[in-house]
Amino acid sequence: MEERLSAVLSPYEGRKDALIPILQKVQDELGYLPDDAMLEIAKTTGLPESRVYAVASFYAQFRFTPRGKHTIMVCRGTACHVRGAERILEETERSLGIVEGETTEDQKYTLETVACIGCCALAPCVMIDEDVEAKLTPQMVPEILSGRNE
Amino acid sequence: MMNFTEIQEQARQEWDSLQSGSVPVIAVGTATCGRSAGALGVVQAFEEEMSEKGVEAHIVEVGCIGPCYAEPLVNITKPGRATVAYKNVTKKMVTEIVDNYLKGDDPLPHYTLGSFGEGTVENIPRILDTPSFKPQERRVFRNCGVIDPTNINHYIANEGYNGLSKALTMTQSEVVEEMKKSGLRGRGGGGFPAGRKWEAGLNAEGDQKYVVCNADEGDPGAFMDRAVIEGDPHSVLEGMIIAGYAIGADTGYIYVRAEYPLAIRRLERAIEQAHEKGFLGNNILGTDFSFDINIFPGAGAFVCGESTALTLSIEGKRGMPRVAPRPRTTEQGLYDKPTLLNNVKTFSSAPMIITRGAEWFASIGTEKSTGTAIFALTGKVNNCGLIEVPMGITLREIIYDIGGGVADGGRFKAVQTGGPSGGCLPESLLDTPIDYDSLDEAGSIMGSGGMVVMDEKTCMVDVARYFLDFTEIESCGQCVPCRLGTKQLLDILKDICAGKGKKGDIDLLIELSQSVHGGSVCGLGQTAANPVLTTIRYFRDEFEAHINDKCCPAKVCKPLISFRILEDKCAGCTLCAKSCPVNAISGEKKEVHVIDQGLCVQCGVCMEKCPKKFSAVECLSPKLPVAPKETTEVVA
Amino acid sequence: MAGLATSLGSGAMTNSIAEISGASTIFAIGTNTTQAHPVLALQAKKAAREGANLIVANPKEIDLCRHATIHLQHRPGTDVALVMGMIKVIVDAGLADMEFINSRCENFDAFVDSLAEFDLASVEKITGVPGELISKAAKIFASEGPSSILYCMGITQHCHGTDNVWSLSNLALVTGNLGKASAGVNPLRGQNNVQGSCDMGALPDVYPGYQKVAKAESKKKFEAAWGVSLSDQEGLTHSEIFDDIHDGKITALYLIGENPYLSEANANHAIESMNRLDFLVVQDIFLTETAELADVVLPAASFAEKNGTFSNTERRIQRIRKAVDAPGEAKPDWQIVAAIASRMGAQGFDFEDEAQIMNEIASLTPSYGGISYERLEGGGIQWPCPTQDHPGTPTLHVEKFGTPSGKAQFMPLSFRDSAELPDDEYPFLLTTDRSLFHYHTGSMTRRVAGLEQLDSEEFLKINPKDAASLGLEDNEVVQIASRRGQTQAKTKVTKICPPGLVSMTFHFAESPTNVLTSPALDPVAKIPETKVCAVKLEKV
Amino acid sequence: MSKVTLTIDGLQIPAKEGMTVLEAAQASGLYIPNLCNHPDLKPAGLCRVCVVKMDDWKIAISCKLPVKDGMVISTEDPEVQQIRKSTVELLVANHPMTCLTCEADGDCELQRVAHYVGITQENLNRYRRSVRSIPIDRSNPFFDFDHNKCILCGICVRTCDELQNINAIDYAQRGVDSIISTLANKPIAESRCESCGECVIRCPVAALAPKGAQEPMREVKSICSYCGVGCGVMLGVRGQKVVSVEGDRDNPVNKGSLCVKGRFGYRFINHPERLKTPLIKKNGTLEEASWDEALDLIAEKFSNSKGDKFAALASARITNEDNYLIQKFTRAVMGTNNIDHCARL
Repeated sequence: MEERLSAVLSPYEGRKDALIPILQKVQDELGYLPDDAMLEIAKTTGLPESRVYAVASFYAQFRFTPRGKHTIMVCRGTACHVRGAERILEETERSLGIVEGETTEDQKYTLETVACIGCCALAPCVMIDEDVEAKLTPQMVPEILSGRNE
Repeated sequence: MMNFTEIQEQARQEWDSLQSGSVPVIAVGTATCGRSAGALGVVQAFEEEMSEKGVEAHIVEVGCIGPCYAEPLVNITKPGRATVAYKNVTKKMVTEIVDNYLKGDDPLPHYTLGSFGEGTVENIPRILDTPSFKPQERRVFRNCGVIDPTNINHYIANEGYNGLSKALTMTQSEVVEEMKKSGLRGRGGGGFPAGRKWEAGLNAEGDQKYVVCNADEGDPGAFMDRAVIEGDPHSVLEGMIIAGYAIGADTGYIYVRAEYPLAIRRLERAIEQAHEKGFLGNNILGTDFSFDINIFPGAGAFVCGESTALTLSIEGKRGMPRVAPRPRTTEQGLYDKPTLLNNVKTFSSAPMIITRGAEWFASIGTEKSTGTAIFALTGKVNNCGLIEVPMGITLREIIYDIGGGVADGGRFKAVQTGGPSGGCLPESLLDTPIDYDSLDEAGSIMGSGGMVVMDEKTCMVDVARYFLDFTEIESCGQCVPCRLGTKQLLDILKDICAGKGKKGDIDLLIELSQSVHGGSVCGLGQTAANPVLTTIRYFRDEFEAHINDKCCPAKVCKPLISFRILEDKCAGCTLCAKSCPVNAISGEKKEVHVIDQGLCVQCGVCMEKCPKKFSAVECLSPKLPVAPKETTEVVA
Repeated sequence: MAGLATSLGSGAMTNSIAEISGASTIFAIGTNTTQAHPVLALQAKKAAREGANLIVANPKEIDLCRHATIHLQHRPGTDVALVMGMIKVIVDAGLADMEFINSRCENFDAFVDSLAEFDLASVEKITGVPGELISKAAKIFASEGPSSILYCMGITQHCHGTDNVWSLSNLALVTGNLGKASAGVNPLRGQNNVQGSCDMGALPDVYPGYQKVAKAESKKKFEAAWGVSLSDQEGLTHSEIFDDIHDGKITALYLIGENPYLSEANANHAIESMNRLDFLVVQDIFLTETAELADVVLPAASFAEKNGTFSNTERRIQRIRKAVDAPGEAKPDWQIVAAIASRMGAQGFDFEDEAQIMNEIASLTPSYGGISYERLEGGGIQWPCPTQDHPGTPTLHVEKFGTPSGKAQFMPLSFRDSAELPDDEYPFLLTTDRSLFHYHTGSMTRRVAGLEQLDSEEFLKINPKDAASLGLEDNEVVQIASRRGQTQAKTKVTKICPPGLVSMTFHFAESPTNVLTSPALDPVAKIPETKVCAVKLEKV
Repeated sequence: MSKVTLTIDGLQIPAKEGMTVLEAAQASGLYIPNLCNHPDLKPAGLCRVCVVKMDDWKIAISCKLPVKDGMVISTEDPEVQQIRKSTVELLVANHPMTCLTCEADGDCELQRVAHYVGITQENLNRYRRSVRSIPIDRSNPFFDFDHNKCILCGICVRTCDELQNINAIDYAQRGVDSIISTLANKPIAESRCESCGECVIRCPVAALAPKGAQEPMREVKSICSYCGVGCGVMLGVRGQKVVSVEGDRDNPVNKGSLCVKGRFGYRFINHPERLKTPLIKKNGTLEEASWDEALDLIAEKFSNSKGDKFAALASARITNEDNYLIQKFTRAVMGTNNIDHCARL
């Protein structure tokens, strides 16, 4: 991890202003933000370590635990809400046996919600990794999950 | 390097040869919404079909033209004919279209949305004559769905960078003056006159100034900015460059949501191309004006839509809005330097204002709200999608003409505008004209353009709870009224939805809403209670039903509803029992089934599964009594 | 002390603590300020935060570097080269304050001649600091004043500590940074009343107020005041005393509030010496390691149990007040001394209270002439305060220097190596520092459970590269040996120390660092070189 | 700075330009309730409790509102009252009701504003109460951090930043989950915290509270006995025991600031191992003796060692008066200048 990290961090010596792009790049590289990585970011940028965490924990994009192989993001946008997103979320939670914010024990799925993925016309929808599953009903949930059950 | 006239000439040639060449042009909308609907598969299908069948045509990926309900959308232009727009295209349809229209001459009218452009096609109506498009006026969306957003020449050929070229021949004050005269108001939602902001940016003192584009589109239910960036990224860049020239800035930032990867890629590409052509970088178009643009992917915080939070975020800090009294962003913004911050659509409007003049821009719309408004029309409406309409059009026209009315034959109940900061307006206000001031008066706001239609199956208490859930999560938490006020409002609304509402809750909601409005630091907090206040104002009876009668009239709030199988209608088909996720339904085949109210989680699957011909499951509110022994607490 | 006294006429901090935050440039050299003087460090950090240049010169990447504009990470013991190199840059660039030099200083020409050897290339070679960084720091110091110099034991505890100090007074003089607010040369005193002890003449060569014992005039004055005849022979310094004890020349030692068992450089020598004494009296508040060697131990009152005054690092005389009774039969130190004197039949020790003693001090010490307990009721007074109506002196040397001629002396210098440098046998350079949580030999702080919890044992700080080369991990016990002794401590692998440099505190009796340190003395100040010695390390 | 006059609730009060309305009010002895303000720190304007109405139309936060000549301020305008009341009620509804066992009881700013605003049980009962249940961070030996009592005023964060420049803590998370945190919310003892306690003394509630603190019966003004900076301290005394140390805000050196040793390193004073009687070495061991015995022995031995056979090492730890007498004794009684002290170490 150390090498991958220092490769990402090397252009950012003393760059206090670049904290958010740094966090994004480190998360891209490592999948999440381990404590040690945040410490290293603090050292590189010259920011206090508390500040690195303060900023990282403010933004929804950053995670502090490893994610599952697939990330399922249930959209909770308004259009999705009025078209039954809550039931999609419940059904997904039931199918996976976890609640929002958790990762399945086999590290296969992480379940999250997202403010809006901007596919309001196709509501309700769920984003699995990079793909959008549109116009869902609760019954379709097990099916879209099993599609990724490899 | 070529001068602008030469650049334009080259671009026109490329565009014209595409438009009036001998080969058909197939334009597929591959913006995010199109992709979600399968547009990339459609592109692939065309490629495969055509190579297999030896058909020649240009495939162009374009942005979103708006009617998301019709995605994937494919526009085919055969030489000398009008463009035919195909809706909801599937792979199977691709085969038919290739066979019948590209190889043959049957445009398959039943697959089409309509036609546009010069000429006509038999049996296909012109799109702009359809009720859904007639009231629309495409200005900000002028290029979306028409040009290839990854090709700068397409943009240039369609008046692109004309505004910049013209602006550079004007003085800075002349540019600002033109913007002021246009009457353009900030399209981010607040509606502050853009020209006045530019003027303040010009007048602010400082060697270093910035231009920042707010593309942190965070309202749930809004995706107009994404569509503009994905479909016409250069219009945003051009607007920013003009703004940079007008106020004397040399650096711009686009703060764009990281959840919009395609938009970011389009911007990156566009910036690169603008550099190549000399629209960005040093000595733009041979003048001594230099300007560059950086992309800043936002990391996911709704509050960063607030200008001071956004600039702090670019600086690598927590996006916590600065506390008033504070200097204006135009005086002290990014890195405490004078900063002009506008929304995507505001910047995108600037080039046309400069090119065509302020009078042209102000020729539509109302006196105080000129130009067009863009909405993401979604929810329980037939024609979901992005629309661009002249200011002053009524809500009714939008929902019933453009939107095609309430979906699934439902009854209109409310329309929500302005996202979490806005409000829900009832049927009685449907004739309210769309402009900043009228919406404000009605208790909602223009916002950045989300418009969500709700029908009688939408519970207004639940809607208020939904929005508070959103603002509570998105509150930055620095000030007490917003941090704890939104939570308290949410807790009360959750209780009401759960049947635990108390007498006096409505008064407390109103009282707290006023305090959160008056006491919060920033706009997010100050408007956070709008959805509560408007729902109480227009739908107070629903609140009272929840609190006093433990009844959810829309039958949405689970703790207040029960499902029951009607003995006289149940045929014992067992479908419901099989699909019940918690095995709460019992009954033998061909016998009446029964729902165990103690086990039921009110998911409603049984009702959906029950064949229409039986319609044996009904939903009731208030709840049926549960046998005391088997009581289970259900938490919404 | 002795260094600044020669060049400027006073060995104390020239300016005040409150002035630090007003400086435009702060040059902190040989001071780990945030650890050793945390509250004073607040001023430096505040200044840096508000835009002042903070130039930190330290072989280690100390905490203060986080706030610094420039960190000059020079090799230990190369301060003279670094500072003289900076001065040469300033003079060569025409940034010297010639008006100040001409009107207020002497010996500039000879001094300039001595700069010849300090060209940037040589200085870079000696110090290991890139020449351009030195040049940048020098130019900032000279052109963005007022510039204030802060230093501490990292400057003085060298065999050429006086040269180090002189290099700093040269730097301040050449840039005209003396005699004005927020400038100056400011030695930070390590202990609460070092300044006062010196002021009071607890030194072998001077009476209170730095009146030379060798001077007939002062001898006469004190003989008259005390009614006895006095010696005009200068006494022995701290280290010399231990040498004379070792040699049997001194047979009785009266040792008050000190723990040389742990604090003395080359501690084994001190311990051996004390064992040779005929009679050792130790007066302290705890039974320290040293007290255990004593023939008689006398119980003293702590600061909370007596009245009196302390003089802080900025020459401010402040009142301490009795809060509680001393435990058992413990007494304030002055009462014990007075009791011994009386028991020996001496006159002039029958004081009723501390205020009376202060009156005698004031009558004999010109710089304390205007001090009385009444006047100290407010916020304390900074000496010189010669008369009852004098307000005290926040900034020294405003009009003239305290030297005989009234002018400051430029001190020509040449670079000398430390007495003991690493070699093949002892390949690492050991330097000593302090922990924020402990004080000196820990006789007080190690008895505070909370401080002990925060910092309970010695760690040898070592660079990751060095640790790797020795196969050492973090938190492993290592044997540290010098030519004089050996001890053990756990490792703390950290980039704070550059490769080749290791560092320890001396707070912990379990790991007595000072058995390792070098007794090489500065010839003028007689301060041992605890900041540089050669050690070898071995994994245990 | 020029003088201005403003009106607060009908009272004309003088102020200096550059002051905030809150400062001006406080300088005139007027109380405007506030929680996140601290005179040593820049105003944050986050608690919103110091809300006022300016010139009859504008709601403003008095801690950030600069005074202007002729300004008219109301603290009792109905809108102001409502915002203030809701805000305080919200804080109380989210705060543990353990006042009597709380460290801050009687000296709690939240109690003070609640009392001023007039919170009634009846009003409070309308709210959904919700108190956090985060384990108390007891890792620091000198103070505890109870996030459940924290009102997120940020005074600790600003103290650690603006005054100490240490930044051991900061805001983390957001919204209702906001919490004052170290990196990854690790125990504070594992952070960069230097235990200076400056945040602890400024905490308006008892989210940060000294461990085992005892209210002193009386305070004695003195000077810290550690390093040479010479910080002014107030020694808190009960009976014959020092039970607390606080920075002396009137002292020109430290203006109230202290470091970890100065604030918390006082327990050696009443330590059981303190020497209580003279000890004389008999047969190789130190035994308790009377002062007479010890003084006689010393007088005898010292009388035989006069001149350069004698040396005294005074101390940089003791007072000027102590040092003066020791050098006087050495020179005048013992007849030698062999006197030095540990200045060089």
